[in-house]
Amino acid sequence: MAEVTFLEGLRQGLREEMERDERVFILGEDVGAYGGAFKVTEGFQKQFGESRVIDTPISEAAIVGAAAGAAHLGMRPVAEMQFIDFISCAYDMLTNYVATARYRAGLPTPMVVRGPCGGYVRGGPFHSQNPEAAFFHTPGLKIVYPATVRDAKGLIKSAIRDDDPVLYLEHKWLYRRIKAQIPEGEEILTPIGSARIAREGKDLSIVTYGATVWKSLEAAEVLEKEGLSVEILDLRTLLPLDDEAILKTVKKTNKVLIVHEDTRTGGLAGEITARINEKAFEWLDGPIMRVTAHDVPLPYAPTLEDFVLPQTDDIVTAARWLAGY
Amino acid sequence: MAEVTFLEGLRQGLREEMERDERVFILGEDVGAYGGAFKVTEGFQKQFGESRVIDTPISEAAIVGAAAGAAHLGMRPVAEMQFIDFISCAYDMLTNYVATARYRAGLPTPMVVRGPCGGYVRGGPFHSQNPEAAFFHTPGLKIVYPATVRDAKGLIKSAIRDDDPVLYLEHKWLYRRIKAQIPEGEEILTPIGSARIAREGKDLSIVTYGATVWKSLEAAEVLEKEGLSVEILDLRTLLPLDDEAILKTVKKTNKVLIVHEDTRTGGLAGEITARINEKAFEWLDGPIMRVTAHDVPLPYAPTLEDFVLPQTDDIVTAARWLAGY
Amino acid sequence: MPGSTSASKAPPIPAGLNRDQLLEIYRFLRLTRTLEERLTALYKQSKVIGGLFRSLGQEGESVASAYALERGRNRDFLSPLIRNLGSLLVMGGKPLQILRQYMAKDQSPTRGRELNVHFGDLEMGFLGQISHLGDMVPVMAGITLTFKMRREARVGLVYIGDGATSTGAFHEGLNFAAVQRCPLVVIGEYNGYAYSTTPERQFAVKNLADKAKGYGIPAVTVDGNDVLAVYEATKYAVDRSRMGKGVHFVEVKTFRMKGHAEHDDQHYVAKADLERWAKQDPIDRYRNQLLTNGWAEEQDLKDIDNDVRDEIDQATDACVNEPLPPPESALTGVYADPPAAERLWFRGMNG
Amino acid sequence: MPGSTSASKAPPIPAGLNRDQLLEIYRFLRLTRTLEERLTALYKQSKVIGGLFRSLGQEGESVASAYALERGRNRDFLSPLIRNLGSLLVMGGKPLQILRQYMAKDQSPTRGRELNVHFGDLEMGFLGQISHLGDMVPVMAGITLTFKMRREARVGLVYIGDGATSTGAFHEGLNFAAVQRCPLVVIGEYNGYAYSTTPERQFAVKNLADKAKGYGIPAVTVDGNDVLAVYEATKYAVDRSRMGKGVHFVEVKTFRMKGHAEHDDQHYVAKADLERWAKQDPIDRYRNQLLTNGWAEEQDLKDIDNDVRDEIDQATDACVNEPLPPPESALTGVYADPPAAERLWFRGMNG
Ligand SMILES: Cc1ncc(C[n+]2csc(CCOP(=O)(O)OP(=O)(O)O)c2C)c(N)n1
Ligand SMILES: Cc1ncc(C[n+]2csc(CCOP(=O)(O)OP(=O)(O)O)c2C)c(N)n1
Ligand SMILES: [Mg+2]
Ligand SMILES: [Mg+2]
Repeated sequence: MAEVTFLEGLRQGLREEMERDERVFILGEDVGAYGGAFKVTEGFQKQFGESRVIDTPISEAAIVGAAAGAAHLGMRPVAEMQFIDFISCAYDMLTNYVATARYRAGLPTPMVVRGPCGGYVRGGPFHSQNPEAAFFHTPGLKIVYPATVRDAKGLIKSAIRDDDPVLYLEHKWLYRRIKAQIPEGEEILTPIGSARIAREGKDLSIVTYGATVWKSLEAAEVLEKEGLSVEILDLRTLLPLDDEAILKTVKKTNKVLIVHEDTRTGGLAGEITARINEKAFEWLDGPIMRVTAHDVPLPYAPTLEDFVLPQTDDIVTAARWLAGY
Repeated sequence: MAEVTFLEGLRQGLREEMERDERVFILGEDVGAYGGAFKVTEGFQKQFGESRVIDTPISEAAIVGAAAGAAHLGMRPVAEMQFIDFISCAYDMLTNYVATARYRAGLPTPMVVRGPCGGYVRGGPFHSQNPEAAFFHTPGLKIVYPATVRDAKGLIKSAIRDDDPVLYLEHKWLYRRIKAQIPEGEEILTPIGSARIAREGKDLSIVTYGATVWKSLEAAEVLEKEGLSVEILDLRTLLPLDDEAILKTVKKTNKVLIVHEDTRTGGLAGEITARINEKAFEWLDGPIMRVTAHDVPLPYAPTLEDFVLPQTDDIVTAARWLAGY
Repeated sequence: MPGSTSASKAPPIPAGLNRDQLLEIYRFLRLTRTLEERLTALYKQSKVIGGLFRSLGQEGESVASAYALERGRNRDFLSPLIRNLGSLLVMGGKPLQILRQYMAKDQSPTRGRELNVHFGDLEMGFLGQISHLGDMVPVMAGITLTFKMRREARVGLVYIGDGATSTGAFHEGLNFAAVQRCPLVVIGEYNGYAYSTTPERQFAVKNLADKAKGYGIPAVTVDGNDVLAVYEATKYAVDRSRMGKGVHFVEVKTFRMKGHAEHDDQHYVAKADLERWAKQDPIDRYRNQLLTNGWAEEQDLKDIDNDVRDEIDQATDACVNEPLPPPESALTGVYADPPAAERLWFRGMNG
Repeated sequence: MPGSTSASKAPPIPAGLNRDQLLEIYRFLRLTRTLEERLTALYKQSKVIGGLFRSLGQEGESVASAYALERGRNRDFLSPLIRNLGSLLVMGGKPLQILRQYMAKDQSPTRGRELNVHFGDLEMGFLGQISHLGDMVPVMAGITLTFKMRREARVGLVYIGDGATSTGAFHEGLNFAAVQRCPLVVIGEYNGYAYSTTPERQFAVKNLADKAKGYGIPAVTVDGNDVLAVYEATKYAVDRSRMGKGVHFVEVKTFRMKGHAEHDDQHYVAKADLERWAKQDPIDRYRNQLLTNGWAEEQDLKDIDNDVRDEIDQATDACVNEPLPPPESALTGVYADPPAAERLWFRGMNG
């Protein structure tokens, strides 16, 4: 059983679904001949042909809109945004057309929009974004955000099989940094809408997703040595949120730290805080606290990016404070 | 001192700023010859000429982008979205170009984007939207949302004078429904970033903005008769939030109901809850609760719209429950 | 009988149409106008919820362009705009559906969720627009790309207003379809206005057809109030696209005879223009054409007019008193799974 | 001295240029290439943070088009793309600024916040792009609309890649500028690729100039590797726009001689194309032109080459060891007021 990277897990999932179901096709900028800016679809055009791996013009709105049209007719398009930052050019198409299609007109729109997101890579303000908050506010859309190799594979497969539009966010910092063994033959289908306990603990819960799952795990190691037992919940699906899993860990540890890479104001931590507050107010032994990026566009210089984004030390500091509350 | 409508207050503010400062100009679809879909700029082209009241093509991205270019050179553009729902077509331009301009390149971008928003008017899914949550997550942008005639005037004037880009949201349900007297000669400049106590109370606080300020006031009347004294905070500015005013009312009544017309998941109530929770946890005598729209696209039929949107009765019900907590 | 005898004396019918088809087209034209007149009456009685958008003067191009498609289950496909009520009827949309949509009835195709012609039927081959102009062009690019991928000999048709050609979505969608050589026909509706905005303030070209040059697709401009001319031009484009020759642009020159919507008194439109174009009414012109060429008798058309009125009377009676959707139905169908959105905590608590 | 004598025997210099200007142009060409070569060296030493984008083969069109503008404080204005380093230098950008940008130094124009050529100077008249392609076209429409509103005889110039013409922003911005008759010149860079995508997969027209027809603006196509031809075509367009005649489109046919960025080995590019275009190198061609026409002496050019090398050596030495920005500086300048963003609670708590 070979070790594969996060990126390879995603690639395997895509390939398996394309082999399984001929309705699945890929469209995006440079996904064909070049195999995608990060090589996620390398070799796909050779294997599946030009009509199933389509190099498009630089037209994010058209890519998403065309995917929607195909999906209405029963196809299963997977649209790549070269960097997820450019999804902002398809914001109208995704939120107004795609997400509402089933509700307003009973139109099935099974499609996936995926792309590399996230910082810690010196990408500057337009190659590092985390767009989840902008789409989290969109009934009709689902959002998944894998943190592990297994979920990278399992969630792309489930997203493609889902009957509704799914935004699949892949953190480029994880692409080649995270490796794991995944069984060859196994059909991995991570259920959409269910979180995962990334680490068991009893004193304090960290609710997080994406790259900060790994930073939280590092922090937990440090805190363990200090005798603090931290539980880590990896949300995996952001929309719909797994309220049950969130409330379960809250009721277990009674203290919650929400960690995300996205900026604080308007980030997902707000909604999660509100839900815990509404449904488990009596269970809280301390305020629900947030460790997030600072409220600025993400700068490019390493010193600045490192300051703006949440780091392992920040999680350690915040957890210590909350534990002592 | 004559009674004027919310819309007339806005119009007065716009006209006064254009008369005061020749750098101010208006651009948008049908704002000139027609005076705007809701007649906000009626008569402006006659008074100020075609070069200061510009009818544009149907190109929201170009309208916002062109406004930004003009603002860089010291102009004070006011861009109208015919309905705020169409701002989604300028999402990239506003969030990536306009909002980051000062931070990334020191570019001053003093401009206003304004337009009619909100429901309760049988407008259906694409003529009723509340876009604040989508832009609330954008450092560099400011968002104001007046509820009174006085603030309709005072906030448009302050927005035009602000040195940064401001999104000015005007609820079309208030346009002609709300009337008040505003002194002729007075220079009204509502400060951006400061909330307003819409009603004094001691038992429970309602934090809200826009049309639901009025529904909350109705609810407070009902509750008053039951001996429940409700304080209502009208946020007026959504970005940046007036944390001080929010914490003040929380510490006064120790119970908070957040009311907004926008859908629940990802709506502003989440962020407000998180801030109160972080900064006034010990002051809470009950969970922070939310009264919001249901998580669906806004349907068109009166029976459906009325069900989806928060109504005065809902606020009464929720307040009673929280008071009894 | 008179019909046939006169037909025998008559000049040949153009565009490969036969007499029954000519009458069918007339029926759709009349149906469109009569239905809109009925809607106007209902609007005045405030039975219509929200705005009312008329296609007066544009029924010809709508009906004729749609009529050039192959209709029926899983055949050709189109996406109509607010002023393409006629196209929608041609594709199989029913007056009863339209009336229910405008009155937001529970029985309406969207169960009261969306307005007017914003509904579709994937099998019958029409897709409701959303309000955001231009967005249907990329979507129809995807529909027709699918036809091509599946090697189905089907064609898609999408309408775009003179004003909406200024949107980024129109550009991206049309360019995408042109590069992919999708079987897509685009009908550009030059009707003189975008709300109150004239073409001179909308673009710097004279004809919408000029814009096609930037996409490497053929284009033609026709008199949009000449029913048979529009049919012929569209039929040519449709056949060509069906043969795998890619996108084709058809510009129809017409005029919006009413305001943007009923609330708009169009004070900004010159009386003279309205009068000039009134003489060019597409239905009157078509009617005369049928009679003077002897392709139809006065009586044939009268009969159709009466049929249509009856149909719309019946449709109106059938639905005008129908109930609106039940409130709770608002929560269903956001996703396939979960089947319903959460009912919020403050509802149904006995306050 | 030899310079002048040879110049006297020489054929007249075209496009109203004089000998000093020819040499100044040469200097900018050399400066661009030498600076990029230096950046490549620094990139290999991983002193450059993030990617490196080369304009090899496109220095000619960049420098020549920018050179057609009136330069100096509050004169003409341009917005360069990633491959318009040369244009930026012509407008007064300094190698020291570029080097600092690429190395994210505290002293860089954006204080380490933005990458490479993503910076501007409103007074000198250049505006940094953002990554989102096409977005600078609407912004430059607004810049030039302002010139027009203020009756200033100033012109704006914006670049657009062959690939970026597919964006909605390009369409909306260009159409807006065309309708408003803004004094804007658009340089369309046909360099054969958009990352790995060829023009055939990007649009269905042969030339970018064909796209101008859809906007009602004049367009011309020139050999992008012929420095004087690009200068002449752009100068004509700039003069015309300055006279109030509106938008003008200039297409330059050129070739991207390196990958999309340094990481890209451009395996998808045919060797033959690279070899053919290598022979068309704009700097070599211009150099020969100067010498064979006797507009310059070998020695003049050698002197410039050496000057340039010295300038870049000095600039490199001056900044290569400069510090990166202090971390806390990340919080300032999101708004004019408040002056700084909140430092979050978990920072500087003694953990
Ligand atoms: C993206 C977008 N911006 C603005 C509007 C508001 N709007 C609705 S119809 C209309 C005018 C449309 O004109 P045109 O495309 O010529 O169609 P016509 O009404 O003439 O049939 C406008 C501006 C919209 N629906 N979508
Ligand atoms: C809206 C948007 N989509 C995608 C990208 C990613 N991207 C960066 S450069 C590039 C290719 C640009 O090609 P072209 O416009 O021809 O410019 P060139 O690189 O050839 O100079 C792409 C797709 C982007 N920057 N912006
Ligand atoms: Mg029109
Ligand atoms: Mg290119």
